[in-house]
Amino acid sequence: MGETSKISRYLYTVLILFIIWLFLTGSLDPQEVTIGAIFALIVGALTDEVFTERGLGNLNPKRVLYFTAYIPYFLWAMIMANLDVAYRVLHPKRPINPGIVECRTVLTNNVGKLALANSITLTPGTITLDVKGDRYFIHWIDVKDKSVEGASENITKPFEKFLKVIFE
Amino acid sequence: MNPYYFASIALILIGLYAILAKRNVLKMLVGLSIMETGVNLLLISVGYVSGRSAPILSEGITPDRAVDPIPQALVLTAIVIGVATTAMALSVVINLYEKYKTLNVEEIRRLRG
Amino acid sequence: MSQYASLLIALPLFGAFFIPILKRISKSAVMPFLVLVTLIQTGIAAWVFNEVYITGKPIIIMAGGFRPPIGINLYIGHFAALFVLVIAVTSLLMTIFSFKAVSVEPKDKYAMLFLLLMLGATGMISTGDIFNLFVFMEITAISAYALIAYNKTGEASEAALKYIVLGGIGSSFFLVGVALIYGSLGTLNMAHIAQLAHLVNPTVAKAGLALLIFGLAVEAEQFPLNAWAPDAYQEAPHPVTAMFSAFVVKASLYAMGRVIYILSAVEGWSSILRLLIILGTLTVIIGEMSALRQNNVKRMFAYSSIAQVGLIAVGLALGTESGVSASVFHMFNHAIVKALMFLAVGYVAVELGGTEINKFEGLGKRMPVTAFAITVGAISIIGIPLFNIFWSKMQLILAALNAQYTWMVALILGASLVEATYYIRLIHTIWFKGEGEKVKESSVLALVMLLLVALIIVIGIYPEPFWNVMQKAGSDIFNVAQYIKNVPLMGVSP
Amino acid sequence: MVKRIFAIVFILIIGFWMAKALDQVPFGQDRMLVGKYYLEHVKEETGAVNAVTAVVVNYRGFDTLGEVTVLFIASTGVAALLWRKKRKRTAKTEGSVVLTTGARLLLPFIMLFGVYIFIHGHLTPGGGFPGGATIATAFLFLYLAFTVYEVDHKIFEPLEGLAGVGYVTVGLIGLAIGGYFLFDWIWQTWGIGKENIGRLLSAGFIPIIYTLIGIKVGTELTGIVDNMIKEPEEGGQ
Amino acid sequence: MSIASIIGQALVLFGTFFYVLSSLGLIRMPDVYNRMQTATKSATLGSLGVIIGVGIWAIGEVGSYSWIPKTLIVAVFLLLTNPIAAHALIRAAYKSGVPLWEGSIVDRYKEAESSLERVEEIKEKLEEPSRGVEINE
Amino acid sequence: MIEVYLFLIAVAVILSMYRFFRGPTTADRIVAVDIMTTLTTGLMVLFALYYRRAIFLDVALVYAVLAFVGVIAFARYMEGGL
Amino acid sequence: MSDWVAIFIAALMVVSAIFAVEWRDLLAAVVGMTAVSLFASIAFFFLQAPDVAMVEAAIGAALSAAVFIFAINRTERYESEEEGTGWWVKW
Repeated sequence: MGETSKISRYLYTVLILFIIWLFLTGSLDPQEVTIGAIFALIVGALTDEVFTERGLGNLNPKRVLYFTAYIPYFLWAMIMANLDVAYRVLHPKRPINPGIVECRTVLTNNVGKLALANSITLTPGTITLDVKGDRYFIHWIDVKDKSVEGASENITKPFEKFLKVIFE
Repeated sequence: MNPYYFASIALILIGLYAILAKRNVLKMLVGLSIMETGVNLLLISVGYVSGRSAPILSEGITPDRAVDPIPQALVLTAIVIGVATTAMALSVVINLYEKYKTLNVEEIRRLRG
Repeated sequence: MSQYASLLIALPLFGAFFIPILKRISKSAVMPFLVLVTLIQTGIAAWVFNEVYITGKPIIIMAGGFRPPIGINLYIGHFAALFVLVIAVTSLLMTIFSFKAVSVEPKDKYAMLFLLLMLGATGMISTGDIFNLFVFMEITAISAYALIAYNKTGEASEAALKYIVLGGIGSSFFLVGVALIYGSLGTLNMAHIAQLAHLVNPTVAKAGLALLIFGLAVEAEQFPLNAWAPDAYQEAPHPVTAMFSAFVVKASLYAMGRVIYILSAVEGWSSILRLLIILGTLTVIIGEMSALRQNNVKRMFAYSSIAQVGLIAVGLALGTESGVSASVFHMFNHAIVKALMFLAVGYVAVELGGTEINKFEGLGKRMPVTAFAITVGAISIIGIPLFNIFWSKMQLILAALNAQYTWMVALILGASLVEATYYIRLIHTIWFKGEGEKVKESSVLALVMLLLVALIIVIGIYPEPFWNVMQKAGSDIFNVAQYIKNVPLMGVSP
Repeated sequence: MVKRIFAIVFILIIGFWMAKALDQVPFGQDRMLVGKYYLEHVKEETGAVNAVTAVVVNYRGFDTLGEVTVLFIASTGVAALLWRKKRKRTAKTEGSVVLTTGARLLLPFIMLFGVYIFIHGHLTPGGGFPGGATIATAFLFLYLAFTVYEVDHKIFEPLEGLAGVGYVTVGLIGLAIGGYFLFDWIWQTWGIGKENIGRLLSAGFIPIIYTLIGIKVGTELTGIVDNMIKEPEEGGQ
Repeated sequence: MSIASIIGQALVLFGTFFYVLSSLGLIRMPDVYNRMQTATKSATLGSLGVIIGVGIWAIGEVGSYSWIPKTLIVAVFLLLTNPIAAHALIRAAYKSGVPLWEGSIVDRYKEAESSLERVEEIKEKLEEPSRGVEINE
Repeated sequence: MIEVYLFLIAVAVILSMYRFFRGPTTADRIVAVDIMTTLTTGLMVLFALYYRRAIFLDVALVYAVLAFVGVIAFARYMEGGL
Repeated sequence: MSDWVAIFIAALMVVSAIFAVEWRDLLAAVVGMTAVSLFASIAFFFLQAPDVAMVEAAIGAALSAAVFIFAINRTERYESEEEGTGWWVKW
């Protein structure tokens, strides 16, 4: 962490934007690529201040590797979550037991917190209500454990082991 | 009666009703907004030709397989004009509220004397 | 060369867009810049006027180089050339007045809105495309909303809100009318519509035309939709009031006339004319009756203005060429007189702090030039011979008699009588009541007022050359066949 | 209640009347007259694939100029009406860390989408207005996420004016080169891009004008948002 | 009917099924928090299915690979934004005072909030004198 | 086959409309609108394929972006963050 | 099929418009307006006007609603009308 050089951040932003542009246009026509590069440079100059804190450091191979591994894991969790939802919605008795619980996280990075919050929201029975420092307040549709440690064990731990490597 | 025509006339009339019968200024502006949507829908449905595609002549669409581009261009203009009117109206309403502390039209009339 | 007339549109736009940049350089340069832009605009307008009246041919501006039914054209014929000049001159005078009359911040925004109001009216008068008319109408209307509420008082906001709501209804109806006409003809160019008007389904055309008139009636202050006008006139900054009365209303009236006459080939067209006559008559009656009761002079003038506008609408709806010409003459005269009167009243309000009638007591001794200007304007509006409005009222009466609307003579005379009542009351208050110390009048404004007074009297004494011009302008609206011939239509036909 | 019944009766009359007229304009029929001409000649005359864009920018350029002006008036008018000596934002609740971080992450993407929309106006749906609106949305998002955020007026207002001046100037260059206001000099006089219709660098001045419109609309809408969101301070009347 | 079409259609069907499920959840759940729970997840997964499914289906149907990148962008964007929107909404609902369902068993957030408020009150009291000094300067 | 998907989406829209009309609090209505925007994005992508024109995908993209910011605006107003 | 779609969209649009006009909570009214805009956008999409659908989405769904919300934020949220809402919204 800490201060990364401005050039590194700028290059990282431009790179990401350029990739997004390629996806948007979906073609490799030299005209599109040229214009895309130009606009990526301009937009990058306008937004690199807010976009990233670490710059090219994000492209560390280990992080990329973990990120690639994280995607299928996450998708799997999501599908499980939806089956869980299907069960609760379609069950005639509506087996819910909701409440708001508190969790702790070891993540300190803001992007990491965002990723964790999004992951929590999309996975079984939980939705992030608020984040304050390292305290996550989570609306849980089926409260299994009211204590902070127990809830953390259930909700945040599974993701943290990936996110810690990716974002810390 | 075609459903789109029906919807656009209905939207125009609902908006008009809100403007004429409601007393709250913001509600009147919501009505105005709805009315504009109705008018835009009417224009677009006037320009539609059954079974034809959007007037963007790529991907093998020839001129005789495209709908009329003019109403679309007109509506593009009309929508932007509508939002400009709305923004103006709302800033006027904000000023009005600062002066009279109410949004009810009749109250305002009464307060003015 | 004639394409350079498009500077009439480009210049105010350029000026308005340039002001934010100018403001960064020097804030005090904004108002002089406004004068400069309106001055150049007046020059261009004078050149256009000269060009049109010497060659006798209208200038057709083709935007983007596409010929009319394909591209939008601006049609600066005899009428448009005349009124563009009126607009530019009035704006120039009102810019000078703005130095004194506008003190509320932010002035740079005021300058932009002022220029765009002028642009909108110019565009409305010169456009040859029915949707483009809508766009320019909205430019006028939205800048008018902002200018009315510009003083940020409660009453001003309320007046603006009224106008916005009515204007919103009006513009929606106008668009529905455009949709109907487009739906049955497939074109938006006015000349092209006129050319194809005999093909259109009469039900659709009548409904469309009625909706178009309804939409324009908001701006043109016709009866059911003119509730905003008195409030707005009273609360707007003084130069803006004068601009409203002088040309914004006139532009909408012209648009109304144009829209009506291009569809004159439609079956059952005269029923629409009758509708407009009824509306106009009601406008006159309501306007005059309300003016009688007012204690605020600016509001009184506003109602008087509404009444005159009603007369103009009646003249337009007579359906004869002389009626239209008389209307145009009345428009022109009324523009001059009302510009003068609102200028004078606004000046009084700036110096003495209000426009209630008791502020006018002893005005003849306190501000003699201004009082003289108001008096001349009032006498002129009543229709006393040797002043300009006499001739236009005369022509209106003649036209009405020609068109076999005898009762309209009674309407016009009755209106004049009512006007005489309240204007003479005002004149009496000014000259024979009250005392007060003398106020130093600004020499520039006095000069402007005297200029307008001189114009009124010149027209009153030598109406002939002006009447010739007006007849050309009137036939420009009335004679649709000529209009179609003048526009170089491309051969797109069903 | 009387007012309400009166309103309903009035509305029903208007509705009946409109419906009667619309009955004569059957839905879904081919009634194109000028539209057909546009569709048939759009490629050779303007180089744009998207006929709507060509109509908006080339054939009916005056409308678009007017439309830009209307938005400019709205932005100016809102600024004039809500002008006070001292104004600031008075938000009570700070956005949560999720929202602020999300705003940081999404901002460049949203802006890039806006750019993509307006630069491809002649090929795909979109153009200056949605593109500009998307860019304005990016700033709106910042305003929503951060309670102290404020755009830099010293840059934004002149930029807005500059884009407008640019648009008029492009039109005036057309007047000087081709003899008509808003003449498409790049396409019709210089003939740039004639060989690659359907690719990015074609369609004459449409991309240029749409870029200008996009910047202008973006800054104007942002200005409206900025003026609406800030409240006057106590005693700042 | 190529394989890509079949896979794509299956994905679309899967997605639309979750769409229905999400709206069912929207109706059946007792309070706004639980509704959001069920609706957001299923809608996000559903649109992921539908959108990527369309991208794959297009390979078979239209024969063009250029759909894939664009659909991917839309899908990723939805995947990124939907949870943020849901989070913002649920926070807004809580802060604007929408009550929890009476069957809810625990509300840690309220406890935390109230303790936080107390801390802030104390802080304000401590800060007040110093603030007065600032104004005097 | 497209009819089946269309029917399913229509059912989903009707169900969320029910919540939209009925919803006891405004928060419910906003949630319903949020879900409907997601459904609409899916619908637009689906019909882009039905019309066999990739250009319609752009509409869905812009729609997703803007509806998201609209929902955020509602949310931020409700929690008093404007 | 397209007939059914048209009827469906038209009905939803009209119903949302009625509700938007009749709700006393102005925030809900704005939500209703957004919904009208949303369905109008879908209607434009089906009427083969992608440009218009895009602009309607941009203006109607986000900016118009946002501007209305700012106005509500600076004025007041609830309409104080003495007459109750119509029977057709009071379930």
